[in-house]
Amino acid sequence: MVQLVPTLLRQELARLAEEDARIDGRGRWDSRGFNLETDCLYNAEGSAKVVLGGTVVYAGVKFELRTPWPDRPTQGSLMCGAELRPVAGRKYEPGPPSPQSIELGRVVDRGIRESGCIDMESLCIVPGEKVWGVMIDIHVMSDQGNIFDACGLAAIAALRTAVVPAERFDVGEDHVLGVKGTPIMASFTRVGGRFVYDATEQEELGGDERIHITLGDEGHLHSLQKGLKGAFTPAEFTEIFDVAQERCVELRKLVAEKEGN
Amino acid sequence: MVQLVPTLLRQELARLAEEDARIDGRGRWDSRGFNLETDCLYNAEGSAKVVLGGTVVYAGVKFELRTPWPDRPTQGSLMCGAELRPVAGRKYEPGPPSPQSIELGRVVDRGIRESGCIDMESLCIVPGEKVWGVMIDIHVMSDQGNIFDACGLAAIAALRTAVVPAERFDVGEDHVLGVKGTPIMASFTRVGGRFVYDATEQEELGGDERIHITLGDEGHLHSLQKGLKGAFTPAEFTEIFDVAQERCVELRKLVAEKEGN
Amino acid sequence: MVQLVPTLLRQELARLAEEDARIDGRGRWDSRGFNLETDCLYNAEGSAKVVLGGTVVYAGVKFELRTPWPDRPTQGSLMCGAELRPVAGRKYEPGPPSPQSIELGRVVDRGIRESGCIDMESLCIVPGEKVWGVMIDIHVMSDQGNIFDACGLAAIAALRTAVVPAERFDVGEDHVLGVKGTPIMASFTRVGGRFVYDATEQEELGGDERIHITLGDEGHLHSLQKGLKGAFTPAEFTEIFDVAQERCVELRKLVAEKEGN
Amino acid sequence: MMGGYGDVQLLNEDGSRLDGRKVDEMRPVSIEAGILPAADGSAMVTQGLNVAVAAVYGPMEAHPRKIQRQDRAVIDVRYNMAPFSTSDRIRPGFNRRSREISKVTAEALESVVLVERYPRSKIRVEIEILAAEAGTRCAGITAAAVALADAGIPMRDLIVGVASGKIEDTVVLDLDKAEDNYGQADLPVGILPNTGEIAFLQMDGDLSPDEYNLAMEYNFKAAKEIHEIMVDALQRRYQGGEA
Amino acid sequence: MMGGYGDVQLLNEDGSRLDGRKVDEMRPVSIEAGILPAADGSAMVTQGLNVAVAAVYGPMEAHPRKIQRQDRAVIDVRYNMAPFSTSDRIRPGFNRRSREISKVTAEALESVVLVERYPRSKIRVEIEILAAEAGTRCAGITAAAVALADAGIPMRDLIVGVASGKIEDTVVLDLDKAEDNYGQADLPVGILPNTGEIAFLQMDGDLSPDEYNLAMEYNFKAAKEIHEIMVDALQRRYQGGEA
Amino acid sequence: MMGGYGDVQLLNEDGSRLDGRKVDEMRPVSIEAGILPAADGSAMVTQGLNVAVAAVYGPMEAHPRKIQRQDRAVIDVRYNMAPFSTSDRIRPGFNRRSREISKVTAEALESVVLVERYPRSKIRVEIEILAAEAGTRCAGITAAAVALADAGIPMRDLIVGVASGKIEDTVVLDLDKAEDNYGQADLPVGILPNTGEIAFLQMDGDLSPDEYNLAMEYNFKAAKEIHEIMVDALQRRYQGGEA
Repeated sequence: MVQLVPTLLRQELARLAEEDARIDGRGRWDSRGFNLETDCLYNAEGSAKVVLGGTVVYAGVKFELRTPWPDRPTQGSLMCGAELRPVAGRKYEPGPPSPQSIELGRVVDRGIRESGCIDMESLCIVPGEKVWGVMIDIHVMSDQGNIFDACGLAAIAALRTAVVPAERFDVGEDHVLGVKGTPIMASFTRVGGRFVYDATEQEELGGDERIHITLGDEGHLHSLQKGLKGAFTPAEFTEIFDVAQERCVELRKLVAEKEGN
Repeated sequence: MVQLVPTLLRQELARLAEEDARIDGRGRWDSRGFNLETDCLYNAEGSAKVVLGGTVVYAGVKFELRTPWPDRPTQGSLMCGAELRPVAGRKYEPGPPSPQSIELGRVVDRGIRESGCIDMESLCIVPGEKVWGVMIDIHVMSDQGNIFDACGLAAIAALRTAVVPAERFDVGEDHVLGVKGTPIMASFTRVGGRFVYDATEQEELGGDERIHITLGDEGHLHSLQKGLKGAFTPAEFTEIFDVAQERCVELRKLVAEKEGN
Repeated sequence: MVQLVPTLLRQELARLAEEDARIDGRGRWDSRGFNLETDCLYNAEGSAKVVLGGTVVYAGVKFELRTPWPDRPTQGSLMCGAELRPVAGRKYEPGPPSPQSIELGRVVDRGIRESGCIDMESLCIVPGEKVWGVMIDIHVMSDQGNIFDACGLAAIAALRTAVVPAERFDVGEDHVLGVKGTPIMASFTRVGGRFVYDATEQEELGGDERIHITLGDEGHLHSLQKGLKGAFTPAEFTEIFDVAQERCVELRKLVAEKEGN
Repeated sequence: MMGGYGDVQLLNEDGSRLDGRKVDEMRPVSIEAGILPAADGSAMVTQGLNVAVAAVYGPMEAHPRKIQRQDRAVIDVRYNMAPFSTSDRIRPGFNRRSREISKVTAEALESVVLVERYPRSKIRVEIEILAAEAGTRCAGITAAAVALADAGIPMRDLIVGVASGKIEDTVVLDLDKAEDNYGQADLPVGILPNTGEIAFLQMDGDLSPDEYNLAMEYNFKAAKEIHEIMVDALQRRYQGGEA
Repeated sequence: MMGGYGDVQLLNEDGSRLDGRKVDEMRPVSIEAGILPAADGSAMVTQGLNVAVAAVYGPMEAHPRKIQRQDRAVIDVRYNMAPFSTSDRIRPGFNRRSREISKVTAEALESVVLVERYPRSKIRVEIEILAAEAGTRCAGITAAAVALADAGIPMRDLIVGVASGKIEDTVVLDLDKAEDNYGQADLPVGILPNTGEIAFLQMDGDLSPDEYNLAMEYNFKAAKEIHEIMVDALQRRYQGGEA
Repeated sequence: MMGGYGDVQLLNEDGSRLDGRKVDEMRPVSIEAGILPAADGSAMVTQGLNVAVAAVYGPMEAHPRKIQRQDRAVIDVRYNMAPFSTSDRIRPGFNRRSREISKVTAEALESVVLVERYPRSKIRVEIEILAAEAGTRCAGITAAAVALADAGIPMRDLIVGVASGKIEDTVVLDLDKAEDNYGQADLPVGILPNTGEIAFLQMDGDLSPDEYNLAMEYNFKAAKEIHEIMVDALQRRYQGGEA
């Protein structure tokens, strides 16, 4: 289990960086292309599949009736979790949720929650008695790099196409879940000393820290997270922040297309 | 912890099989003799001890009051679990329930449950409010082979001798739990290439797959399970199925004797 | 992880014992001096910090409203737990509560509970509906020997200075928790063949069994516990019991001082 | 005389089933191999509304060492239902049912994989159920067999997961969700299509010996059909064709 | 002036106890050694309505290696109450009480077993309570000692589990269930019958120093009686006689 | 237009905050190094009503071996809130929040510690929150940095935990409990005071790009102040002076 340092890989990535090149020929701010499919899981009330290079993730939305918290009698709840199970890759092991999977789920959760795209009041059925709990479960099936952005996209796409199963629960007619925005995550990894967008598995293996930025419809920040060993300068952040703005606008359009509007 | 292949044992078992013999001198379809004792545990509402060669197991029945499931307001519940704790043998380790113990409990549970011998409606006290939950716990104390049949026998014998402790729970008078049948399990292990009934620990160690058959009073199948590495032919199944019918009739009589009827 | 026997340490401790001496120069029945501070944690309703040589522990008291047990409708409850987390020393490892931490918490709990210093009836707010649950949590921050006595002292001092937060829970006015006695623990460790009071980490490492004695205001025993490998004679117990009586009286005064009465 | 919850009708007057299938007709099956780039082998099986995905990793070093076998590979199977795979959400993590299925599925796969070729090693088989409508353990076994073949793991035969059961005292092939909920028996098996052996066997409910024989006959018939679809999926995969 | 729940009477007017025992009389004890064929040593202790079974395995290699001790064997004790051993069913698995009892029981047994003879090894002691009516930790210690002897593990003495307590301000030997529930104190100890030392000690409740001394006197008296029954059980076992 | 729960006023009419602080004023900070004798290094940070304690053990051998890195030390951080640290008691043990904070804190510390100097080893950092009133992860980072220095672990820079946020559409430094509960955004960062780099970054809520820049400006200003207090604490410690 001793991990050898991928010294040679790091050297090669540093060499490429000097030439402003990437190992798969992409430009520094290019993605591998997001392939988004929605409504693909029979028993989920909303679902999405994202393929991004060799990365494959699913997200499914389920609803449950709950009693609201006493201090928020008119608010429903939202919960987003990610599973990084052994199916996702050779390096993943069975066992209780790893710090990696907890971080993944919580970063996606914060981006969606903090954007305010779900009005918790709209999930109330009977104040103080009955509200909807909305649960987004993300399932990483194949990790070949940048699962954060794939999961973030799958989660919001599943949510935006979800139908509230009111009839099955005997509380009215089925209706579309109202989602007021489309928060999008953009992730940057330091590879060969400088940041790139949408790193592959190899770039992650030979790279350093990651920065995850979730932006709302107005370009405001809703979630930030730095992961892994490494430190960055404010100037570096400014640079990737501008790229994030562009990429998020594009992906927001992709989600809108799948909703058919 | 590396396990050496019991190659020599397998060779010896194969040789014996050619002569249609077994390592302890029994015939292919003979058991070691089931020793059944009931009403042997003070705090259990029904109890049984089975000794089968060097295998010793106990089963105890407990009752609890529960609220019925909303979709089955007039039905109680039955739960059967087995513990394969370190007391049972040198190879058993402490820790959360092993797959072996889960399989054991679930196979015994299905045989009893699916035979329909417990009428779940008879466990209702107040519809929608109060029903009995019946819990059979099986405790393997010494494993020297064929714990499945020992556990199956102990479980149904404990159940058939159980008294519902209604007085202690203030819901009427104590009464015998009505049990409408006596499902019996018969287990076969491939040893030396052919199946035998009631394998010893040595035969299990040098053998291959096991087939567990639970039969009801009418000779119907209520539970099947194949465990361990190996594959069998339909013809082989037919042969052991006929033996199972005979053995189950005998053991059903043994249980009836202990009930005193 | 193989532990070497501290043979040399044991030899040295045995030599010192022959001269009736201790490794840090103390007399056999002397403590290192208990330093007690109360009201030191902002969010705890009662709190204490004990420094004893290089041993540092905190205790905090919290209250919660609960439904009483059906068979004790007018009684609140008391719970005392100890955490021996990795912060406390190099030898402590992360993971579920160790047997050591469970024993520590339970021995402190029994001493307080069995002394009867908390009248459970006094914790009743509405019979059958609402009672106080009192929870003492002990946090060992630095273990350099005799954490039992440090924890016992911190727990009772935190309890005796606790204020019931009735206003925050909307059930009346804040008031001092009535505590009717001051149970004190005294622990003895066999070092170099004979028992000493308040052993250091080194003495524990090279010593044998421990005896924990908790005495109430009247000098009655409320809790005893022997831990670790070793056996003692009734005569040895008589000797340390007399010392325990003295030490407990002294520490009871120290607690009283911190209460300002 | 019905099992389950009583008066639920599961057969039409003409003897056909509620979804129009004949008693010995299985739900449509489609299979695709090689769908997960990170895995050494993978497959997706769609059977009616079920979606089962299997990924294979290995052979790799078995660790911790205490799980190693000196003379063969161990097969480590995890059967898992995704939280969104069922009508009511399932809490993530294993339960007793999934642990039992994982165990007997691993043992079935060990019966066909040439485990002797990889002493001291481990082959990981991950079965993920993305949509569950009765029959997922069988779809999972089929997916696992295709994924093992896709990973190039040598096997003495494929293994096909199929189930028959009993509804309204009638033996039928491949129970759907309603038939499973309100039916009288279920007999899921894993069949080796070339040798005709059985490497996986479970059953619960109530079957007379004759009903058992008929149910097993249906299973063998269906295994033959599914086997062809499995082989076809593997051929498309190796010819570089995509579904 | 009573402890526990108040006005429950535990002594008859003649000073005898509800079950007729005298204050210094213990419940009937019977012991059988060698009852579990799979174990290296075993014993069953019946004390009143309590049934405690102990199995011993080893000495064996201690693993994982981090539990090994260079100079001695470790004794790994699990005290466990079967789910059906009590009036209300207990959920299977360990709880804080059983973990604490397991720890101090292991330490008591380490005080009598010649652990120095087996460096780097482990001796497993499994204590299973099949019926519990107060006093199970003591019955378990007694059973463990007989099982260790049955396994041929060398010991410098046996160890006998006994308890005295206080009810209605009166010191009594060997509390039964009612006396334990409504009594004022319990003093379970593990006594080395030949050396007169104490290797196990717990106590809770309220005892004056004098009451403690009387309770301990009862304990030593009872330990002598139980010791004879232990020796008798081992003799029967080694003479091939069965109870 | 407010976030959180609506009509809670967090700014006074003169623009000051409820506790009288200016928008760019942090709560009083005091630091003491070397407070836990058992640890190789330790520190306590008091920031407003927060109390965070850090203990450092190591470098030591990393085990189990699978966590070892051939070329560097691993830093094993546990951020834990004591049960009595909050208004409502917290159940002991880790939760998802504390696991995430532990992970990103460890990664931040790995960015400053010269981990290459200790291949195959482990440095344990235990962060215990004894009193929590918003901002504990930052106080914990600051405490950890001082404790690492106190333990003599070589670092390329210290790291300072600071946070700014937004309340009533106003960017403010160092949110207290009420501001955190009813505010609109929080931006906790870990700043390297000498290089000006950022090794820890989280954020949630709503910040425009301009607000982000202002919040970060406040953070850098505060980091400078706290850095001086950290250095002072370490100097007092090494000069043998006690606070």
